[in-house]
Amino acid sequence: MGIDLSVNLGGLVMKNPVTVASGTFAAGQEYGDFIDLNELGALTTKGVSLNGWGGNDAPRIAETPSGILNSIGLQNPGVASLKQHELKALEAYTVPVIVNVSGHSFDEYIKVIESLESCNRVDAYEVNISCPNVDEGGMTFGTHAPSVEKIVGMCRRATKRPLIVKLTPNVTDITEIARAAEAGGADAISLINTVLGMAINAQTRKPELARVVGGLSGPAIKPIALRMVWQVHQAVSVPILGMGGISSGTDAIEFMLAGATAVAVGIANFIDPRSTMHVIEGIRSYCQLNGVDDVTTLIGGLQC
Amino acid sequence: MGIDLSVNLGGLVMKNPVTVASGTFAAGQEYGDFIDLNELGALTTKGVSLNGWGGNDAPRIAETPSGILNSIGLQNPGVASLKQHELKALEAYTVPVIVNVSGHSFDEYIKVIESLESCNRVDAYEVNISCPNVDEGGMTFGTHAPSVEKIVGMCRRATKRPLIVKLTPNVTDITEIARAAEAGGADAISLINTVLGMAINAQTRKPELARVVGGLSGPAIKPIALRMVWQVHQAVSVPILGMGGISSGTDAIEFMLAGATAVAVGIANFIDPRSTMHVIEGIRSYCQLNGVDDVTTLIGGLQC
Amino acid sequence: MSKLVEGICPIISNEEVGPRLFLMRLDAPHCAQSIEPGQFIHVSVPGIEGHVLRRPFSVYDTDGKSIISILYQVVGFGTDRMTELVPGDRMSVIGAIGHGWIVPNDAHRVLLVGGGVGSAPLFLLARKLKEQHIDTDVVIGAQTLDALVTYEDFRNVIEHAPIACTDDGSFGVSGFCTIPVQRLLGTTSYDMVFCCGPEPLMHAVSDQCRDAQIPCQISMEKRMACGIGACLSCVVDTIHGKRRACVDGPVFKSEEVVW
Amino acid sequence: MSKLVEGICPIISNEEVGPRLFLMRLDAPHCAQSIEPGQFIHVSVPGIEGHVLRRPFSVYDTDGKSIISILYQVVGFGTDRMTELVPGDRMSVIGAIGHGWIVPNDAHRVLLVGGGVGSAPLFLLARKLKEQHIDTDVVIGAQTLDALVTYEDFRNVIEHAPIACTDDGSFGVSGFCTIPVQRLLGTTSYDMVFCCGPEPLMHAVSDQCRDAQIPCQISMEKRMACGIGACLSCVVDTIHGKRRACVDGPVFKSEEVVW
Ligand SMILES: Cc1cc2nc3c(=O)[nH]c(=O)nc-3n(C[C@H](O)[C@H](O)[C@H](O)COP(=O)(O)OP(=O)(O)OC[C@H]3O[C@@H](n4cnc5c(N)ncnc54)[C@H](O)[C@@H]3O)c2cc1C
Ligand SMILES: Cc1cc2nc3c(=O)[nH]c(=O)nc-3n(C[C@H](O)[C@H](O)[C@H](O)COP(=O)(O)OP(=O)(O)OC[C@H]3O[C@@H](n4cnc5c(N)ncnc54)[C@H](O)[C@@H]3O)c2cc1C
Ligand SMILES: Cc1cc2nc3c(=O)[nH]c(=O)nc-3n(C[C@H](O)[C@H](O)[C@H](O)COP(=O)(O)O)c2cc1C
Ligand SMILES: Cc1cc2nc3c(=O)[nH]c(=O)nc-3n(C[C@H](O)[C@H](O)[C@H](O)COP(=O)(O)O)c2cc1C
Ligand code: FES
Ligand code: FES
Repeated sequence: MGIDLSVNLGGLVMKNPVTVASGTFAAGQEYGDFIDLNELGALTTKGVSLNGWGGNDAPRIAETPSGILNSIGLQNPGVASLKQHELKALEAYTVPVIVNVSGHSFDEYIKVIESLESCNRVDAYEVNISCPNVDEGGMTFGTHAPSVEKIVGMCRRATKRPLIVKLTPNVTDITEIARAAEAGGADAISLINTVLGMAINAQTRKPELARVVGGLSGPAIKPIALRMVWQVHQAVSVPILGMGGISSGTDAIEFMLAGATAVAVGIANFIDPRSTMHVIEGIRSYCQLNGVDDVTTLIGGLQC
Repeated sequence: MGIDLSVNLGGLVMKNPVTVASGTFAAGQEYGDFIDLNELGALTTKGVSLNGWGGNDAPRIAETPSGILNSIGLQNPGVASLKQHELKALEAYTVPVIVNVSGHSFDEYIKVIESLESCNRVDAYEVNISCPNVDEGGMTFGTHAPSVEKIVGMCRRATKRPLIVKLTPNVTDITEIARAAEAGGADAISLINTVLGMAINAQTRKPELARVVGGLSGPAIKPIALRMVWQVHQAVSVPILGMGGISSGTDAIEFMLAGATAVAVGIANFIDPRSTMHVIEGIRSYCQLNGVDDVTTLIGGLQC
Repeated sequence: MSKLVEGICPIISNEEVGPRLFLMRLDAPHCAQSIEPGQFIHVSVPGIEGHVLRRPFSVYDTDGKSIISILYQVVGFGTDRMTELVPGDRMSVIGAIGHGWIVPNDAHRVLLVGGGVGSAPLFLLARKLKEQHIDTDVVIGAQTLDALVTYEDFRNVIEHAPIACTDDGSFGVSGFCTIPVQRLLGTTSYDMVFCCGPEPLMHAVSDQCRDAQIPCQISMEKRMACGIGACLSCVVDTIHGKRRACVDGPVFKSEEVVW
Repeated sequence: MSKLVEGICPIISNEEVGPRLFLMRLDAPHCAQSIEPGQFIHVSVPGIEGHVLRRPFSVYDTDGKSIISILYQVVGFGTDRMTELVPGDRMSVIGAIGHGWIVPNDAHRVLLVGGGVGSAPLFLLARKLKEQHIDTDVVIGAQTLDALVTYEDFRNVIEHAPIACTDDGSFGVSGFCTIPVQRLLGTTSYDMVFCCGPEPLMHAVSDQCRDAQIPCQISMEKRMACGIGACLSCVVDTIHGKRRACVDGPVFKSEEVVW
């Protein structure tokens, strides 16, 4: 039986539902020793800002029960460098590329997108609105629905390419934010980014991260991510890119049943650099065993 | 060296900083085979409402990575039954008792407290404002600062006993809610309640919980809890009762360094019914090894 | 129910006895000496630190002094890990927990129905019935012959040979336990039926017993957190409202259960 | 750095060699054949499923064909679990990773300084220096004599006896490695100092070398997630900006590090 694993994520056609979570996969080159990047449904690059950021001091990671905290701080060399090096290197591949976009101001997001519009190696944007927003006094863009609608609307006008908006889970009502993103013109919604957390070393009486707080990800947050995907699936009509603790085909199926059209593998890449391939194989064998010949029939198929 | 482990939680004097998380310990009797209840700093009872609730259908729990989801749904026999049976049974003990109070309306909370005012076996109230609020259209009381201030103010007027307000972590800004509770007259703030999550069985395509969503607790959420305790410690001046994944003395010390005056042991009781005693012993030996002769000197002692 | 005790118990043996079926013997005097048929233990499996809950298992057998055994099926992470444990490894065991089977004082003849590993909590009961000289029929079912691992044990303890059912017909009756049960209920007058197995089986046997007007007890398997009555995770809907499977059960009168 | 490979490697032996110090030998041909002194492997410790990260360890020794060994100290959950592994158990190993020590072409005499298990990545280097006939002094330190487990190995490989330091004075110099290092830097003209150990030691030796105007290389231990250059967890501040310890290091020129 030929199983159709392809999905359409808001205009981005993926031959299977699996991409990587931004920031866990750089721009792919490091994983080239372990997998064929062309086997991915799409490749999502590390967040890029206009002129680059240095990121936070080390230590930048801490291990927590079934998860990790990170405070990389969106270190990146800026969009010009991304185009010149990473996106250039990706010309040797056919995998669709999603570029994750960051900014500290409304304007910065737009400038990054504008700079990427000329580049053919960009197939879609994933706009990360979890950054602190200088325009609105440091509050994260993504926690305030009117800001979300505004920034998404501005990005929308800057590009015709598929526009994925990535939400932070650190909000009271994720559906309100998702609706704002949809209203602003998002083609798809990506969730979840990391959950704000903290770890302390009782012996040294210091935080484990130099930055004190950081973002929690990994299996620990999977229940939170699944819940938000399910809530958002009921609240909006655009497709969802689900992530948070996915490391197996079964995890991916759970996200699809909750309402995700595609999924991203994050810190599982650190544990096993071939994780993405295991997830794709796991989805395929689930479909085989369960007589699913079109993976899209699983989307939102939760029975409750 | 005599180590002073006693703390004062907003007027409630505890001989050590350790109580139990409401709902994980019933009213203590079940643990009497394993520990001496009088060794606890305080005993917190399962949430009680005015006339009792039946709770949700089974399955009510699901195991998740380093955590569990529960959807007990605040099953309880009502305040009259609590007074007649559980609080009566606790007369055989000297341990201070914190009664956890639930309600679906402003009025219900007050009626529960009023009913308990005559009972001498109540030493403090912990008001759980994570219930859906019928007065405000089903939205959880605890996610809306004005409602929080209002309900806390009403409880405040109903009692002179120490009033602990327990916050839900499912909010954008925990400090805003904590400040509202303080403004309403809370003597202490308790956090965190469970994080809203979900688990799915890919084989059956059904949610693992009959109620679909449930509350995540255990080690998985410890980083989130620590972060919120630390944020709230900086935002308010009332003491904090910290909880979320505590199972060892080291965990407890981390919460105290982040700003907690006392701590509660939750699902760790399920894993080891003697957990509370291990936590108390662990705190004591940390103090011994580190030359701490008064445990209160650790509160908020994080160096960052 | 006697006082609950937690003990750190050395494993005496841990053997594969059928497809994904293992028999583990533990040195657990605190349970062995007080156990009643139908009670269970709540164990903390070592080396599954990312899986935070204990696992409940019926006590299969005991020497009444220090050894208890459990018959377990590998169904998930914890039971899979249990198969790797070797003699000398230790597990924390809380028990024995719960209300077990209640044998009526005036019982003369009873029927035991066990589906799959559901026969585990019935074996100690069979022993007790033997001691009390109560005439006992046993129906046990499994998917295949090699999964029918309790057959010999029951045959050695009860007078009549157990009636076996296999889903694939590889031994005994071909099909579910309900087939011989229906026949037996029609031909024999039982004072009580004791049933444990998958919930659909227990439901079906309960209905058969109700129709035959024979009282029936069933043992409920509910997901458990504390296992000692404190958390209200394991509730069973009964005509008296919600009851905790761990301490109000696991055995319930079938006519009291609301399915 | 050659192509990275992940292999599932059987453990050959795993022995306690000192207080909380173990030597583990692994069958890892993919590393054994390409390893360069100072490189490390990134291992996934089996049975720590609630702890999600791999653990990095320097390669201590190799037969150049199939066997590599690591010398590890028990400091936390993962290393504690590693001590329980027995021959035949398997670990996933990624490696060999990173830029190791660079021996200048014209070097005649060099100094190796290893504090604690920091001497681990220096042993393969000592072997290489021996092959290249480069005169090598070694200073190694440990808290106590019984923790000075690499002493014999170094003595068997290098010409001069290693200079040992113990914090408690139970053997060799009493105190930190910096004491003999200071003396040696004053009396011998080295072409390079190679140092690995706790960060304060590396900082101190870097300063000593700077003052003595001798180039120094250090191996940075940073917490690592991916271990292959993708996540930017392991950054070291250098005069060229932030560099990744895993693939841009772990060995850095000490004068480039911003402490
Ligand atoms: C009172 C009682 C007695 C039992 N006696 C036996 C026995 O004698 N032999 C035997 O093989 N099994 C028995 N079970 C079922 C046994 O507890 C589960 O098979 C076991 O917990 C599965 O653990 P796991 O880690 O392999 O599975 P996982 O699927 O990883 O477990 C995840 C969670 O679900 C729970 N769970 C999974 N399956 C069941 C189930 N069927 N019933 C209750 N909880 C479950 C687990 O305890 C755990 O909390 C009994 C259950 C109960 C409640
Ligand atoms: C390049 C490199 C080479 C190393 N070589 C050796 C060696 O040869 N022998 C040896 O004994 N140790 C070595 N270490 C340190 C070793 O990685 C840690 O001791 C080990 O990871 C601790 O794991 P744990 O689970 O026992 O500790 P935990 O404290 O439970 O670990 C928690 C987390 O912190 C990380 N971590 C803890 N300590 C360190 C540390 N000192 N450096 C980096 N990460 C740490 C762990 O990897 C894990 O991610 C090396 C580290 C690096 C970066
Ligand atoms: C080290 C690290 C770096 C990350 N960097 C980014 C980033 O640059 N942009 C972004 O949108 N998300 C970033 N994230 C968040 C992930 O893309 C993802 O949303 C999150 O890790 C949850 O998925 P996981 O649990 O599978 O890791 C980062 C996460 C980690 C762990
Ligand atoms: C089974 C269960 C029942 C609970 N019932 C209540 C309750 O009645 N009232 C309340 O305020 N919190 C209740 N909680 C939340 C806990 O008190 C605590 O806030 C949470 O579990 C986090 O702590 P932990 O991670 O240590 O379990 C319950 C939690 C669990 C797991
Ligand atoms: S498992 Fe906790 S009450 Fe039954
Ligand atoms: S550990 Fe990921 S970049 Fe070094």
